[in-house]
Amino acid sequence: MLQVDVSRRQGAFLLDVAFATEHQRVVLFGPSGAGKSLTLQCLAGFVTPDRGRIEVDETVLFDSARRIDVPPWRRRVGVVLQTYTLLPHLTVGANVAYGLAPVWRGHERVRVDTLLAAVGLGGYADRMPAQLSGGQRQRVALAQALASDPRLLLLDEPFSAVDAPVRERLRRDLLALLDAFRVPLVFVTHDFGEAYLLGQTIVILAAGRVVQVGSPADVAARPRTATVARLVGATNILEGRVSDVSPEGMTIDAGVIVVRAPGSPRPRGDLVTFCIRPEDIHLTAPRDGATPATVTRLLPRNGMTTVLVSVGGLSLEASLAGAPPPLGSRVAVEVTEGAAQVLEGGPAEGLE
Amino acid sequence: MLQVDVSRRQGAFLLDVAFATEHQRVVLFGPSGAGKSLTLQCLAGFVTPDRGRIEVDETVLFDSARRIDVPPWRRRVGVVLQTYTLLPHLTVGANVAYGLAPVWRGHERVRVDTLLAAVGLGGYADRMPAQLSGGQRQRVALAQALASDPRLLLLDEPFSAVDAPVRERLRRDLLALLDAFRVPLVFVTHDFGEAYLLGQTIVILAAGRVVQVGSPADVAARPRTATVARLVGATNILEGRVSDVSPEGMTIDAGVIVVRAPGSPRPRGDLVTFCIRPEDIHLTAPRDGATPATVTRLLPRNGMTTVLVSVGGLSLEASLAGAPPPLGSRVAVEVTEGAAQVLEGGPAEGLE
Amino acid sequence: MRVIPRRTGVPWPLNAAGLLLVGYLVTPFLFGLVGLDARGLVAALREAASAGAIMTSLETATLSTLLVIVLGVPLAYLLARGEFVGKAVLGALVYLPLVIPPLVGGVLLLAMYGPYAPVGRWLGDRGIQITDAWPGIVLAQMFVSAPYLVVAARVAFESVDPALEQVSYALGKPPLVTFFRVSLPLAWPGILAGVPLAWLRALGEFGATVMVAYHPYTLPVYLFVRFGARGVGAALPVAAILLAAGIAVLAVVQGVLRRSAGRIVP
Amino acid sequence: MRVIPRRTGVPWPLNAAGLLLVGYLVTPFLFGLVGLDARGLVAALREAASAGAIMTSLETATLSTLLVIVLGVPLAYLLARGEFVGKAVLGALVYLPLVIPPLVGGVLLLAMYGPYAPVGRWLGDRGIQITDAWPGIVLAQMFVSAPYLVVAARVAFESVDPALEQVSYALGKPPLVTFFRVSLPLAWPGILAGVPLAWLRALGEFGATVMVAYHPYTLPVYLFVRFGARGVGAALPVAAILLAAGIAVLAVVQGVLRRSAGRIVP
Repeated sequence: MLQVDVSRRQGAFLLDVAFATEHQRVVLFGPSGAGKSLTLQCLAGFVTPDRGRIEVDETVLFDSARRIDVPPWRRRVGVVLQTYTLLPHLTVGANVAYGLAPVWRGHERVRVDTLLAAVGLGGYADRMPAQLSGGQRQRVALAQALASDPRLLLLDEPFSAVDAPVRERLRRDLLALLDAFRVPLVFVTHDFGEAYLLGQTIVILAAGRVVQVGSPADVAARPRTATVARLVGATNILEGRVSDVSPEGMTIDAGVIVVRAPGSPRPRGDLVTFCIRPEDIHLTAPRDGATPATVTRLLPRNGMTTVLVSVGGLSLEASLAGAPPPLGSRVAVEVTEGAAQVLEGGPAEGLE
Repeated sequence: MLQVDVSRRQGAFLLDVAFATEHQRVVLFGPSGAGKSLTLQCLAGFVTPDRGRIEVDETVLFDSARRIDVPPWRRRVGVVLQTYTLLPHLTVGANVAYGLAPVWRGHERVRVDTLLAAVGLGGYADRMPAQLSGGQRQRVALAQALASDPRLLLLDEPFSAVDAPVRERLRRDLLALLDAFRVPLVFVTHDFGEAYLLGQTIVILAAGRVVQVGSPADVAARPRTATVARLVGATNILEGRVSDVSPEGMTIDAGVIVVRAPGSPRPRGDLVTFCIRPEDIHLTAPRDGATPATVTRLLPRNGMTTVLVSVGGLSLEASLAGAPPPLGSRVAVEVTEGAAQVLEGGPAEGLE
Repeated sequence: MRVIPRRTGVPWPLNAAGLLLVGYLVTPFLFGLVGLDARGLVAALREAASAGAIMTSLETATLSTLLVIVLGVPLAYLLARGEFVGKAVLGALVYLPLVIPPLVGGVLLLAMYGPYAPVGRWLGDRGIQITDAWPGIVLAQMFVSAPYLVVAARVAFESVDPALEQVSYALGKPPLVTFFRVSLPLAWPGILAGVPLAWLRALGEFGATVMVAYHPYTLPVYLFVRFGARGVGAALPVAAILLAAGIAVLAVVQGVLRRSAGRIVP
Repeated sequence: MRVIPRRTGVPWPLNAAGLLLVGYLVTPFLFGLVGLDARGLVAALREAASAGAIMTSLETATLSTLLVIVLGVPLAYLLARGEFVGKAVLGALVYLPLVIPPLVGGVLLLAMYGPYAPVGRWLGDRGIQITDAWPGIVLAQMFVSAPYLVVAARVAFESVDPALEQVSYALGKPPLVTFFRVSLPLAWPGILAGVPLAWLRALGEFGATVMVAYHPYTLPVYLFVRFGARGVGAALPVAAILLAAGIAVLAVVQGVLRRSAGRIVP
């Protein structure tokens, strides 16, 4: 159980983040400059919030009202950062032993070996950190953090300096490690794939504030604002007027295209912003009654193609698994029934 | 037309890279430390190879045999790097004007405005670089590079410091810009998605050497080594013995699983390493004759799930679009006919 | 001064030891201030010898600083960006005047430029007097102050991202153009921070000057002479001038560094 | 020394100006070397006064350096990591002895510790003599050499990644433990590089010492006395000792810096 409510002014930047969750794996996700790392630093006690409250599993770590501020060396949190933070003057084994909780006194060697084996570096105790690859260093850093028997593991983009194939393996091994050591996790990332994989709860931050909290599938399918929609890959963001409202949802007329959206109805005639995921835009052979479009650009991906089409003056993005239509060809656009998602705020929000 | 053949010893690192291509967009792709940036620096003339030859469109930029080494300021190459390199003491307009080719003398203002408009920053000439976001700075850097009328554009991970949604837009705008200015590109990246999108030719480097050259679809479907297979996402890398050879390909027996691979036959009884993409592993209900497996882990992605299954002692990775089977359930594994790709070298190559 | 111990992570035993040293370094200034009387200061400044020493010091220190800038900035760039055999040795040679006492510098300069030394005699035969004249003062001041400027400028050039120079090359600008349009403007705030330090070192130079050019009096030599003849009380007013110059330069340098830091950080 | 002009991007006019300055700084050393004769050097070192000055200098410089380390390292850590109101002022105060001529430092120390000054008289009444005794020498040497150690140690502490200290806190180690097990070991090579510099500055200290403690002779004072009485030729052997110490320290420091750089870079 994690309850966070912190605010802090840092120069011109204002952090004001509040969320609570029962889940064991929480991901703080958002663009750079959103305040993710600062929130994590508040949790670790490296930064003191101006005001607020932090509670982990019934233990209050910070409460400005009750003047509680547990210093970082008594919070029992494990921290792994993006920059490699192993102590460069100690061996791998000594690094892990450095953080060992007092209960292991007398059994240091055994515990260190257990922890190193758990992160897949059984025989590495006598190496120096400089002799390890980036991925190996982060594994040792995980073992070091676990050595202190933390009540909470705080990871700040720990894998982002590591190459992609290694990063993928580190993520999976982290999940296994959390299961084995039964320690809750707060993980900071700007990579939605990573957030989706690791989070049970995703807390989306932007400009110092929480913009959405939910499960991975939930925030991917139902982004609340255009900022979130862009972050989770719902890249078609359009404006239209509500032309019809029914119990099942509403119909939105975006001029060249008419779509149906579920839930939270707005009054007829309202101008609304909505998004559609590229997977929900289908391209078929042109025919009467369907919305005609022209293929303007093909963007190949590994196993998929993103097709940009022009519909009237509008540019839409469709994601296709099979062979794409040729560049410049005429196609018809169809949208998956109910795939449009109405957003709060305008379509330009979060654009630079 | 680009011909590169350079080698250089840099401390313990040996760069020895050779490739030639007729394509206009070349991507140098590989893990960090592969020598991508060093190759680019050789092309730009910032680093002098110990030996070799560089030719761009009939112009020799470097030839150790003929003692030709055109200095960087006469190579007419445009360079954009990952770190923001706009001149911080000049306005955006002055930055673009700084690199303007002599032919534009007398028309500086018009040309600068044209270039800034081309990168979507029409009204920004009087801003200072520090006032721009990361994405905007790289747009200006592109305009600055194009201002010198380069014969070749050299981009070294220009978008990797930028947030994902902005990065995606920058990539697309780059493609449009290349079409408009008709300038060839050499692009360095460690992101296979980016390489796939931007490259007509992908040159894959590892440990200072070229390990594979081909079109994006080609290297994704037919990786030559285990290193490449991991980089392009063909993550199931197995060993087996050739049990049958026919004109259409060969049959490989990996113990718990038997697959068929096309082309380059090896003699019967040979021990070979091969890879299978996760999309080519299909999970069905268990039935007689099919290979039985157990679901050991579900790794959700946005719209997909990666399912890890255990077959005998082997762990395989399948990528599924629909609802995944429950954790721990028994399934049958099928491999797409001919999807196995035989690799050179052993399965552990490139692992850290 | 409110020390917030926990957040800073500086434990109190360390604070105590550190503040003890600060106390030792600062209290002499307070006692000097107490010992100084305003009328004595004005009277001392009115003396013709004081005015002459002040003028001599200002002129020679400014001239030697200008010479050091013109020659030292290129040397700093060479040390920051050059790649050549013996660069480490060259860099160490520049530090030499910093690691020897100024007195030793004075002896060495006399061994070269003194009236009976090879170069000094050759110049003297041609009517150019070095010792006990302003050329000697300037030579002594340059010898001790040049390393300050070179070190500051070298750091300033080294903190310019080499990628900016590379991009300038790629844009068709050869090294000399790139130096004047990219490297020098970007390093300028850091070089500027070194200029007052070099000037101050030249202004305060005593050990080498007292050997090479006892006359005409510079301020430090004059201070020494007054102290020898009339004691601490008479020396304090002259010391106050040099102290004021030191504090002014320190304030300027800290200000420049802060402003330039503000400019560099986006 | 082979200068490769194009790759370095240092154009020849800059090289020429820079090498001119190096030439100016280095030639006096060559002339000093030529002027020195080996027999004179041995004879000078054999004199009892020389041996006494050498011993006095070695003892006092070593003592003052030890005191400066014990107090200066904590101060440097406070300046590197502390967050408190007035930190910039505190940092500037530490620089003060660097920006005033040592002569002025001597006047200030006399104004505080002199036989007729408040603190000096109070101590003298209790039988503790500061001026013209080794406590005065040590006080003068500490005053001028402390900033060197503090600046070097501050830079060394600042170059320790604060994230390492944060991770140590998170692992349950309070600030004092973290200081001794993380910050100090990692900053140690940089601090070590500052120690010989501070020692050398103490060894070569003249301006403040000549005022506070003319006796017993330290090497620089002895050099000055010999020069005054017997000219450049007699001063050269003593200068050579100080010069040799300077060159040795410079070589050690450059070596330490290079080794520590090698340790930090993976």
